[in-house]
Amino acid sequence: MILDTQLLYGLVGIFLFSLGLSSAFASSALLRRILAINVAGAGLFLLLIAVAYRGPEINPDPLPHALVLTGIVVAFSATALALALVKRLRETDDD
Amino acid sequence: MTDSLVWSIALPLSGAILSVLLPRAANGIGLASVLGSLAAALAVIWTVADQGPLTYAIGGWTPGLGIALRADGLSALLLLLSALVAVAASVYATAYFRQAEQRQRFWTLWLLLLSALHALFLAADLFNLYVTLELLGLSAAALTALSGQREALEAALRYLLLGLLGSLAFLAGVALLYTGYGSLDISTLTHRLSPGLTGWSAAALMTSGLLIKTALFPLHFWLPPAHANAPAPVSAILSALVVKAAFYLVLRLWLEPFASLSTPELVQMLGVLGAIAVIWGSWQALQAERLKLLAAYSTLAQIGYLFLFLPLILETSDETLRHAALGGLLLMALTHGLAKSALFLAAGVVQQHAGHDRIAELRGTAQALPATTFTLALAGVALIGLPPSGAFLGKWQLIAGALQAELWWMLGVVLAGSLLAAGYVFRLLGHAFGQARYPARSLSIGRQEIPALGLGLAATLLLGLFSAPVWSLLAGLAPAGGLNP
Amino acid sequence: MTDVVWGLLDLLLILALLALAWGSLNSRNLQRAVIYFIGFGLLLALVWVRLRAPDIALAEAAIGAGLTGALLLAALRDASHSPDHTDRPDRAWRLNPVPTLLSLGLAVALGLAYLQALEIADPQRLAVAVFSHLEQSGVSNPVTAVLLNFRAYDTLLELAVLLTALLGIMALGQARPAYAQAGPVLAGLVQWLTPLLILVSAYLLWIGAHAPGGAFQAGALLAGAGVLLRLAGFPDSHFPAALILRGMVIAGVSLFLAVGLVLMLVGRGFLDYPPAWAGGLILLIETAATLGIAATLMLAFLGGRPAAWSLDTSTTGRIQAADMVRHNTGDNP
Amino acid sequence: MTEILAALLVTLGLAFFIAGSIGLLRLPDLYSRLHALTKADNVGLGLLVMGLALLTDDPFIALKLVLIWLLVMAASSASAHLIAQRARRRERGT
Amino acid sequence: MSFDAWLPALIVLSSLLPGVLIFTLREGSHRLRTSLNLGGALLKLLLVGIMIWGVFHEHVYESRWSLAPGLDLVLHADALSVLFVSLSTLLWLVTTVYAIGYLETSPHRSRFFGFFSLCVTATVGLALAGNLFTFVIFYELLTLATYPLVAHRGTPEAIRGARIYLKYTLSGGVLLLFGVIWLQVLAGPIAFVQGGILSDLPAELHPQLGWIFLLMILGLGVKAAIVPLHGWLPQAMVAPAPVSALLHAVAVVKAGAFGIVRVVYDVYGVEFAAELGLLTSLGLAAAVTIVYGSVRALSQDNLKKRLAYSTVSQVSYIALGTAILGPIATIGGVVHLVHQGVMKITLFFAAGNYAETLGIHKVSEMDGVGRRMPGTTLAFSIGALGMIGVPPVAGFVSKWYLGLGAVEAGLASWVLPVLVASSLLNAAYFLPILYRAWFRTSASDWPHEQIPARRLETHGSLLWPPVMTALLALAAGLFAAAPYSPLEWAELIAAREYRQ
Repeated sequence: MILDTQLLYGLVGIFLFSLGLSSAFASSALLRRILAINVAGAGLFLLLIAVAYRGPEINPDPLPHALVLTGIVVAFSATALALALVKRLRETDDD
Repeated sequence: MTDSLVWSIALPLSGAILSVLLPRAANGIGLASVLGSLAAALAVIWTVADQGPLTYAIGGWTPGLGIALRADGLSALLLLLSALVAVAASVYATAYFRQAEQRQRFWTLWLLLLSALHALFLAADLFNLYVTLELLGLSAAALTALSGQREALEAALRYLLLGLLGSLAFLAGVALLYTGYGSLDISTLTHRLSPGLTGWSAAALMTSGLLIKTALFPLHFWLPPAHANAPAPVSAILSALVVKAAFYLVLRLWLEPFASLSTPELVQMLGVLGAIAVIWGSWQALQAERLKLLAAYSTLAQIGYLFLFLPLILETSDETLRHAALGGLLLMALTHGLAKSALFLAAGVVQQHAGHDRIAELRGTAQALPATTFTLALAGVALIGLPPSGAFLGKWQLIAGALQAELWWMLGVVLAGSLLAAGYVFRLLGHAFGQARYPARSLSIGRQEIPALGLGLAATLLLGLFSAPVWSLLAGLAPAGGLNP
Repeated sequence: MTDVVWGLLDLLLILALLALAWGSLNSRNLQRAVIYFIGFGLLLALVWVRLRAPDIALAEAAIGAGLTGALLLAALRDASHSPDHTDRPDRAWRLNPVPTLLSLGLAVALGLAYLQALEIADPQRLAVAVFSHLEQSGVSNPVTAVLLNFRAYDTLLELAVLLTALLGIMALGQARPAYAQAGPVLAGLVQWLTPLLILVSAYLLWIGAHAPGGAFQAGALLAGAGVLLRLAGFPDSHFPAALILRGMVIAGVSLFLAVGLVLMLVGRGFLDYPPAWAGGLILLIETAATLGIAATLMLAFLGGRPAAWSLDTSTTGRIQAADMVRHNTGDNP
Repeated sequence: MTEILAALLVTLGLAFFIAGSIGLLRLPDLYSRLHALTKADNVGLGLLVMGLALLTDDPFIALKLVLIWLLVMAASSASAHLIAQRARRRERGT
Repeated sequence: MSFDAWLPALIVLSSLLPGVLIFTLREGSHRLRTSLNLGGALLKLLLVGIMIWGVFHEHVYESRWSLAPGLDLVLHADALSVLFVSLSTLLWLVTTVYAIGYLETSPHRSRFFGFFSLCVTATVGLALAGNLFTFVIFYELLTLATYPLVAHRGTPEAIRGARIYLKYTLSGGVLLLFGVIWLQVLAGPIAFVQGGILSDLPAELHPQLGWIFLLMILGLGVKAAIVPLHGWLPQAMVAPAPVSALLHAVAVVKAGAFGIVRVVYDVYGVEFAAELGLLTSLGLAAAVTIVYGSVRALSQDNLKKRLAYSTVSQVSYIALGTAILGPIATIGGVVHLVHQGVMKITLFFAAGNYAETLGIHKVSEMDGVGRRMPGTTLAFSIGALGMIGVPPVAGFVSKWYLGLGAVEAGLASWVLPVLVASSLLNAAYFLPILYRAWFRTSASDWPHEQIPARRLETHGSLLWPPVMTALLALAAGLFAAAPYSPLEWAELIAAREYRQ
């Protein structure tokens, strides 16, 4: 059951990652691409947290948790910068 | 002396922090921290030459639980390259950015980028590498957008998003490796990794992520607009150092953790991609109408050369050949780093002086800017790979290795690549040498022209004539077949 | 019995997660896509709770769903202002099955690799090492121990990443004052909420040493308070003076680095806390980091330089004047 | 005894939630939807919180639960007000 | 490190350092530039004098500097290198004097003289190269240093000429490079040793050695202007006269010819090369070039172009002498390296004088120029007669030895006709010039007279260099048997080559 949970969520994570990655390559709209990258990142985080999970009784492996926390902050930073660039680009279009 | 590993990262980072706090003193803070990190890099290489590879366990925790910094000949040389180019580009930047606000923005981001580079070269932990890659990618994209022009913003955004995709692929590989092998430490993984689906998928993900970042054909399309539209000192750093950092990681990963996974077909494929990059990049550079675009396309070609070396290094059992080729590869990388930064810095001077960088309209440059024209020529010599540049020695090893390994197609690539490079370099010089009817007065902008000239001279003379230590630094690095028993 | 309940819960969570992800990637309407994405983030926080990662759940809710969502919504609002950038349906994606197939292929390949990785793995991985060194780390929350002690260097660089993003955003230009003054209802809510958020964030910071929480969650919450203030239209003239603002932005990374370097200079090694001091130092660093993260996240939300940041005082005056104009014409009921 | 009461309260709360959600899907216009959602959810959450508070021995946790309820009520009523205001303004065509 | 280990390096540095310094000078610092130029040239002459003496007494001069594992930069003095070094040093001095006069008023003199010094540095380094690796480095450096000289005027024609020059020489350089690396992969570092070092290689490598020889000769043949690789040479005459003089007489074409001599004698060994059957084709290519160049020269009205085609023809005498097995032909080929240099530089100086003084660029404008410029024309005549092979000028000596060598090697049947035909053609394109210059009456005024007739027909620094080199050409023929004469050195080289 532990393995199943790990497996299940891990596979979902991988699926989300693949989905996000391919639609990031496929879509042309900038905002959508940013969304897709975030979904892909979330998929990876899910994979890591699933790997860390060791059942309802045992404490999970804290290392991936720390990695994901770092990852979330990094992903936010990148998204914020990307969105600011998009915004600026629109402003130059308007001007 | 192992503290110098930390200092080479901490100094630029402190510089960045301080220049946020004290924006008016950014010039001084920036220069001081860049010089400090050069001193630290020199100390690192000195110690590595003296004592062999260095490891520094941060926080005193054993690598695996904690994070280690590591320097061997390979990373120490690239660290030194980066510190050297940094000093030149920094001195240049003090004169290039005339507006205080703009200068301050440059400094903070640039010092952050430099810390990322140094952290990347010294990293020994895969997740730590992911963080440095992101730091590098974000700061590079932000610097690309610095001019605020539409093209620059567009290029920066594309650069950022592709970089993110690359980092994500890298992180996916890291996650798989941690799942399967329970460690993030590179040398631990080198011992544990064995051929299998996990290893192969991780290697494929991480390598393709890095290939995007290093702009190997066909993942190169983001590079020319980014490098051609950034401010000159930024282009210099991006072309000379940032793409090289990603390549360094490819090399590091395949020399160490993935060594046991490499197959001749795979390595040959990378070599073939490199070959296409050489031809394609050089051809595009030959067609380029703008000087900075020429320089950017030439970077694509030069990255291709680095990948051409991989079959010689990763798929040979001959230790001498491997060592010679590794030295050649590094010499090519170092030469290109110095030469390309010199080229971009010189291009910046030309652009500021002429108001544009259209190659066909550069007549009279040699009269107005003799030192800069000379820099362009020196950089060109190094890009073609003519003696006495370091790239000549590198190319020599490449050809010799290809002959020894009987990879005949590689000879054709080097031949064509060299001639095309000569074509684009001398097309540029031909226009620059053209006599203007009313030449502008010869002028010199010391703080901009001298750093560029220094880099050009270092690429051609220093690396050409005093590069023997490169090979001794690389001795014993990653013996054939990886570290696996 | 419990297994079945858990299984059902898992299934429900996963289906909802996938549906929201699919929606946010494929919805014709960009606005809808963003809403789906925010929902996706919130659901993900539940998944983290399910997988016993409460630290991540807090961070995800605050940063992943909250702040990222706010940013995306703001971007949407800007997009709807310029007529040619309204939501364009992505026809290429709908008509083209290649990406779908590619993503399926990638997923299958990676899934198989993941199966193999689980098979060959030692399920303990580094957990044992973390738990066996937990006592020397100075804190009892293992995630905090990893973040601020064992892998403190990563966290230091992560703070640098955050700083880089902020500086990059600020380098792009002036922040444009964009939010109208709020009506009494919203203003009232925000006024009540802000002190509460500050309190909760302090609590999260303090509790992080031995329970879920810590600098990132606390900082994000604090930043959330700031974002709310901005959304409610409080003008940025409320920012502190430039030097203080700058000091706040760099607080976390600079204190962190300084502690590391001082330890090295006294002969211990970079970021090598003396075990007796570790708890105190970590709290110190986290406090500074909370402040820094809050300031950074909040400023990042502006999408440009606030007037208070600017070196040049003459432009400051002009921007503030523009602020005033905007407020006076603001559509207050 | 308390457990049964708690279960009852929670179930009732969930029922309100479901009713609110159905209302959100089925009601004809924005205002009635808002009405259904906020009213139902606030009562539903209140019942839920009451049920959960009964289950805990620690009064501090019970207090926290009530605090959450109050917060959600404040936030949802404020947002409902904002949404409605916005919609009205749009109708007026300003 | 002893002086002996430094001397070759010093000889190279004696033009490199002044060159680098000159780059940094302002246009106006005429005197400093001149003293750097002449000082460097004189110092180099002195050092070469010491070296000549030493090599004659079997001193070993070798500077070595490791660049990479297996790749050493080696500067080494042997009889052949000394011959070439002395030629370039002497002619550099003369050309410098000439160039100072010639470029008196033109812009960018610092740039010009800087590259000029680099060009000589490369040539000297080439001459002293102790192994193929070093040779290749200086060979490419020479290309780089001459490009700005050819492009110097910055006119569209100059840029175009320079571009064509580069296309040829860089392609040739790459071929040479490939050949050298291939050889080094087979046989390790290739030091120049008289008699060659490849004869020990196992027989199964011999076919590869043939291909390598082809690559290297193609690479060298570009600079040596062997047909059909000669196309750049007539284009490169757009360069200023001193550059043309240097290009044609010492630096570029000679580098190619010298390289061929090195490869045949000191890498393969002439006997081993003959054994592999490589010499016949080289000889035939040389013969074709000799005749072809002369025929093309006939129809050129532009004086410098006619001289350029003459160079195409004359330089291949060296290759021809190398391709004939036997010491006498060797002497003929090697000595022609010097003789052709001295004679051709005289001709280009004179051509430069005509252009600079009177604006004469074409043969058809030369009527009666002998009376207006007697000194220059006399020098020109000596050079031209030498080229034809009229005794006692130096050219006669070379041709004589070549002919004798061919007879000795049993190749008289085709070499002698080539020599005779070439000499007749030489006469056919040089004698009409002499006739016009001396015996036709001058036109009323010159195309573009820039320097009025005074006591001397032109500036002293323009007049004395051709006169000097003409006298040298005469002396080399008259005193061919004297000690230290070029012929004597050539005999020494041949003796050492065939010692085994």
